Amino acid sequence: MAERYSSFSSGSTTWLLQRVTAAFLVVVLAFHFFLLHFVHHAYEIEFLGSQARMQDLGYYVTMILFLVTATFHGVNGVYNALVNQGIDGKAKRAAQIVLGVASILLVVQGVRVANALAGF
Amino acid sequence: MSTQTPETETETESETEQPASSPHQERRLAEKRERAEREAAEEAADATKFDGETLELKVFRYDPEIEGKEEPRFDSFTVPKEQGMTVLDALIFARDEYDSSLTFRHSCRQAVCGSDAFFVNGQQRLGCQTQISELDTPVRVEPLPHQDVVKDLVVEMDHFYDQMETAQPFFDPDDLPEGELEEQRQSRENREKIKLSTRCIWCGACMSSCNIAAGDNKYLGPAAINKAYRFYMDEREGEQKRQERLEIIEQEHGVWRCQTQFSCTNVCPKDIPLTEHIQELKREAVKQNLKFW
Amino acid sequence: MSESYDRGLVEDFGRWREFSAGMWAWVFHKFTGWVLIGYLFTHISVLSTSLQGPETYNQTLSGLESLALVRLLEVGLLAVAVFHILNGIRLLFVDLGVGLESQDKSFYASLVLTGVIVVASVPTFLTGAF
Amino acid sequence: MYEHDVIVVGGGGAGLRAAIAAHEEGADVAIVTKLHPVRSHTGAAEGGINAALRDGDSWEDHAYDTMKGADYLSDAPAVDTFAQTAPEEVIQLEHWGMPFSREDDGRVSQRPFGGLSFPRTTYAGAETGHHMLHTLYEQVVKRGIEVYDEWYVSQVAVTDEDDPNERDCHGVVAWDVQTGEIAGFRAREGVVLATGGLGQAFDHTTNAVANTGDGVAIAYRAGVPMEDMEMIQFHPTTLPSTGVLISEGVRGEGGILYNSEGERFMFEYGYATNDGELASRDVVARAELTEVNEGRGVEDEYVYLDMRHLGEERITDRLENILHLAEDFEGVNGLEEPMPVKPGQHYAMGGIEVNEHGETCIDGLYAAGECACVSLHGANRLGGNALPELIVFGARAGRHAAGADMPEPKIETGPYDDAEREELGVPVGAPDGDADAVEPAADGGEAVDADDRSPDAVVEATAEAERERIDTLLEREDGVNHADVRSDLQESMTANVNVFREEEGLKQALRDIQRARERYQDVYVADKSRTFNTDLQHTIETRNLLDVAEAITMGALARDEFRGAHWRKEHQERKDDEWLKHTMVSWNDGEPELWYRPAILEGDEQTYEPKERSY
Ligand SMILES: Cc1cc2nc3c(=O)[nH]c(=O)nc-3n(C[C@H](O)[C@H](O)[C@H](O)COP(=O)(O)OP(=O)(O)OC[C@H]3O[C@@H](n4cnc5c(N)ncnc54)[C@H](O)[C@@H]3O)c2cc1C
Ligand code: HEM
Ligand code: SF4
Ligand code: F3S
Ligand code: FES
Repeated sequence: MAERYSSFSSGSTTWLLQRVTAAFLVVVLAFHFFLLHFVHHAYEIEFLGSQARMQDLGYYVTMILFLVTATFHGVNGVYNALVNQGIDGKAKRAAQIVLGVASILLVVQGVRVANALAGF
Repeated sequence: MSTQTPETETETESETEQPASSPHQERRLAEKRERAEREAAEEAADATKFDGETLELKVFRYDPEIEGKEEPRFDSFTVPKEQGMTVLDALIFARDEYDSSLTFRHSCRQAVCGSDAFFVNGQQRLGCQTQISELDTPVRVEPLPHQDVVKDLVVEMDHFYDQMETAQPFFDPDDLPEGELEEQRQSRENREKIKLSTRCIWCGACMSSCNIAAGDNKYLGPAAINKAYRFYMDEREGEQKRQERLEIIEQEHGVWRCQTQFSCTNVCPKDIPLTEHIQELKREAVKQNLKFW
Repeated sequence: MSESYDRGLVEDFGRWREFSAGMWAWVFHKFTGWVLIGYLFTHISVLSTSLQGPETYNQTLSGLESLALVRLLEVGLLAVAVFHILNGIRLLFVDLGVGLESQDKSFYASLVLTGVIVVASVPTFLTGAF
Repeated sequence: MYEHDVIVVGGGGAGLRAAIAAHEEGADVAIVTKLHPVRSHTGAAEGGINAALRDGDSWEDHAYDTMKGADYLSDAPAVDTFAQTAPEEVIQLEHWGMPFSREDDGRVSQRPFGGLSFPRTTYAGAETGHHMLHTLYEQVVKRGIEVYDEWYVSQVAVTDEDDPNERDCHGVVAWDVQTGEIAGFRAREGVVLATGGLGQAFDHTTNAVANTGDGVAIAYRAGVPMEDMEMIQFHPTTLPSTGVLISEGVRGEGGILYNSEGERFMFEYGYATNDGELASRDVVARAELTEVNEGRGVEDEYVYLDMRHLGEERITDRLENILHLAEDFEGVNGLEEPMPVKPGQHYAMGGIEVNEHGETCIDGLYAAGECACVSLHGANRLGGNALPELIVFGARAGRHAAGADMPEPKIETGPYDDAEREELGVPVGAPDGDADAVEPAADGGEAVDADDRSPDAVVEATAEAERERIDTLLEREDGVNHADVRSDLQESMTANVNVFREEEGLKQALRDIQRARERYQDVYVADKSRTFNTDLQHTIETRNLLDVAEAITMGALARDEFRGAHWRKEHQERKDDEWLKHTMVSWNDGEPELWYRPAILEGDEQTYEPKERSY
């Protein structure tokens, strides 16, 4: 007999967030690429330029959001992929912890970089 | 399908009056002639068993009990090619003529019992619904992937049945009309909406084709989700059961596992738009959950 | 699923060859997603040089940019990102239940469009690289 | 040994309904079936379910149509019970969620069907049986009824009394196809056989490969008579190359039959000047074959069924499945071309003799569905009358088997002393009259040790005999392949016991069957595996087909008249004085005996006067 899944854990929130962040990322990622490769060429990037952009509050906020959403989206995506492969029990718990810690580190470090550039 | 006699002019005017001249008729006549010729030829040349066109059938063999078959292998059978021959016909021929131990499930021969889903030339198909003429030769027939093989083409279906039952595949209305002979009302639109989902014949082709179901044993799978859809969308369904069912399909190994690979939809012999139904339930789950906030 | 023995041919070969559009889309999307999240980690660590001051930052960046390999990798990154974006949009539509019948066509369209965009951007990306 | 109150053999419409009914009576029920329930052939039914549901219709009219269609060979108590109960059973299905086609006001749709005086055929697209089967199975799942699927039942465990009327049934013996385990199933209250059709006795049939008449043959060898076996329905519209059925719904919706001259022959040649294509099935099937025999058939084989004029919208709405069938199995686009059709074996009106509670003459043994003969369909079944039979009599059998109180039955069962008997003068039964010689083990009813008659011992002894029989079969190293015997049998049946029957042909068929029986004694099973041995299963099924085919032919030879589906070249009229009686065949431990039981035309509410049957 199949087990009846009793412990109710909804996946709808993360599923929805994955889509919402994706929709947001479409815009920001395109913008990001366009700005740093076509408007400014990557090989011309200098600290001063980066600093100038980052000091704009709107840009700063966008980049932080970009960082957070991309981290969530990417890490949640990886987690989903693992669950799709059927990981379970301990392995699943481990994946949650490792991915969780990694994303916190990533976001913290990212914010520090942004702050450094913006000079906060 | 292969022989379309270009006959457009005569057809338009004499469609109903003269069915005798339809392309089908001509095709059958041609077939019959061909068959007669082939039979005559067969008798003439006894030495080679089949004179007409033949095809090679490569069939997966395995039997845990029989020496020499414990190791999976492929056997080749030469089968005379006949018009309108299906993969199932070819298998039956091979079994009855060469090796009566060749084992596969089949029953209805008309795509309703769902017994004979095989992996034919790399795709999940019903043997009885697949014309040999549409396939490249040699035709390779294997048991459904991602399921334990019991013997030859027979796979273990219990897991599939379990998943179907997990979706609570039964009707549970809140209340029924008074009076013994009163039916519940259902609009035509609503019946139309659930129509395709009610066609499932439990063949398991979809489940076997899904990479996610292959990796995640707990994934309900497209057929079970479609079953849930069939009841969830039925306007006669009771509110209580509808909620319960939603909870079943939206738990971790429910609809969210679907990565919209569409292979289930591609292989379903009953043309059920499985991916669409799964997606609709995902949205439904999100909507319902947003409501609770 | 617990396989009681090795089903060799059935499980390994003959399968990827038969993958349908939707399955390939899934494979590619997965792959590009993993590359992107990998890149995000790398990217942040490269940018972290800014914490050591402007000079290190500038040096690292221009140092990297002067390598032809990095330039090529950037083109690859663009390809990966563009595909992930386009197919991501396709998936968003699928999630909304729009255009399910042409899901295979939209996958091919994403592939072609990715190709076109990448080829068109090669000059910009490789300026001064060689 | 497994043990339950009620054992239902078969998971088709009749079996599932019986199991639900028994469960509702509070019994511990198990279904034992050789196919998973959803694979049963009930799923192939297309057209619909008859029930008098609407104003302007009445159960009396339904009963009358049924009796007329049956050419007055039905038993009135069965017909009345049937027509009275069908409406509530159909509504019950709706309450269980069956997705019927609907009218604008949301009520279930009904359509006209052959031989009906009112459009009372309730349907769900052209897949009515599929939906009915799944709806019933869903209710079985809901109730948690135990299902032993892919268990092949090969014997009933019956006590060894001389008189079949005194035998008791204590269970069945079945064998797990997947593992080869042979086990007894003890039934504390009753065994219900619901094993479906026997179309595999013929080679052009709408029936599934699994429809091998197992239940009929098993009950027969245990001592229950087979009733009206010669009454085989040939469906007028099957696809020539496969036998796949094109539903009567096509004609119900207005489909038209043409011959090769483009003539609408049902009218032009006067086969049925009132109802035309919608005449009863036997009438249409004979008309088609007459056209073919007189040279107006297409390609000397078939005629055309045309539905193009109905328009794409109506076709896809109500007959969509037909488009798929014609396309997949005949390569014809029903929207653009007429479909080729010819008659094919479709349904067995006869079967295990039972009364209106589904009881056979053996205590504790019941039968329902196509394998049973309550004598509802008589000499010809009306389209859309089988599915309601499954639920009406399935439920009654299940209920009675579970011990429900039901009134005294009006239909009698079992052989009786002063019954009229007949000798055919052609050898039948076990070759040389020696039942023991017929293959390795006994034929039910014979196997039990006389000392210990406790139910458990009866079941265990029968299981042991079955184990021996199967061992013997598997030990043989060479011999005859059952497939050869089966195909010879099928060919002979189709050649000689088809729509048109002649005395010489029928005798030939009996000789062929004797020969087949002799060959069957040397049958062997090449596959020695205990795992999923379909070779073994088919071998045993072939034995069942032999018994069933023989009884069909015996009845056909005896009945020298033309009634319903049974046409005799030498006897072109219905002989009511002589033949308002059922043919019964008893196995008689290897020496089949033919006898008769009068048909009952007197019901509680109405008496049926045989009238000329014209459409
Ligand atoms: C193509 C087609 C179309 C039809 N259309 C209509 C229609 O439109 N309207 C209508 O009223 N009737 C129709 N009929 C007739 C009707 O469908 C059948 O008479 C009816 O479905 C038989 O149901 P059943 O439950 O008796 O048997 P089935 O559904 O055949 O079930 C038999 C069951 O018994 C089991 N079984 C058999 N032998 C054994 C064994 N030895 N051991 C264990 N289990 C066993 C099988 O596994 C199966 O589960 C149609 C029939 C056919 C063939
Ligand atoms: C730019 C717009 C983007 C869009 C439209 C987008 C869209 C999507 C969508 C819809 C999914 C879910 C697929 C599914 O569950 O079926 C997904 C998965 C994923 N995305 Fe994105 N994404 C975008 C950007 C990114 C970025 C910037 C990253 C990296 C940080 C990323 C990493 C991932 C990963 C790792 C997955 C999981 C892949 C897998 O299934 O293994 N994506 N993306
Ligand atoms: S959904 Fe389609 S493929 Fe899947 S089990 Fe049902 S019929 Fe088969
Ligand atoms: S193949 Fe699998 S991933 Fe979804 S669309 Fe079908 S269930
Ligand atoms: S044999 Fe029934 S679906 Fe193919």
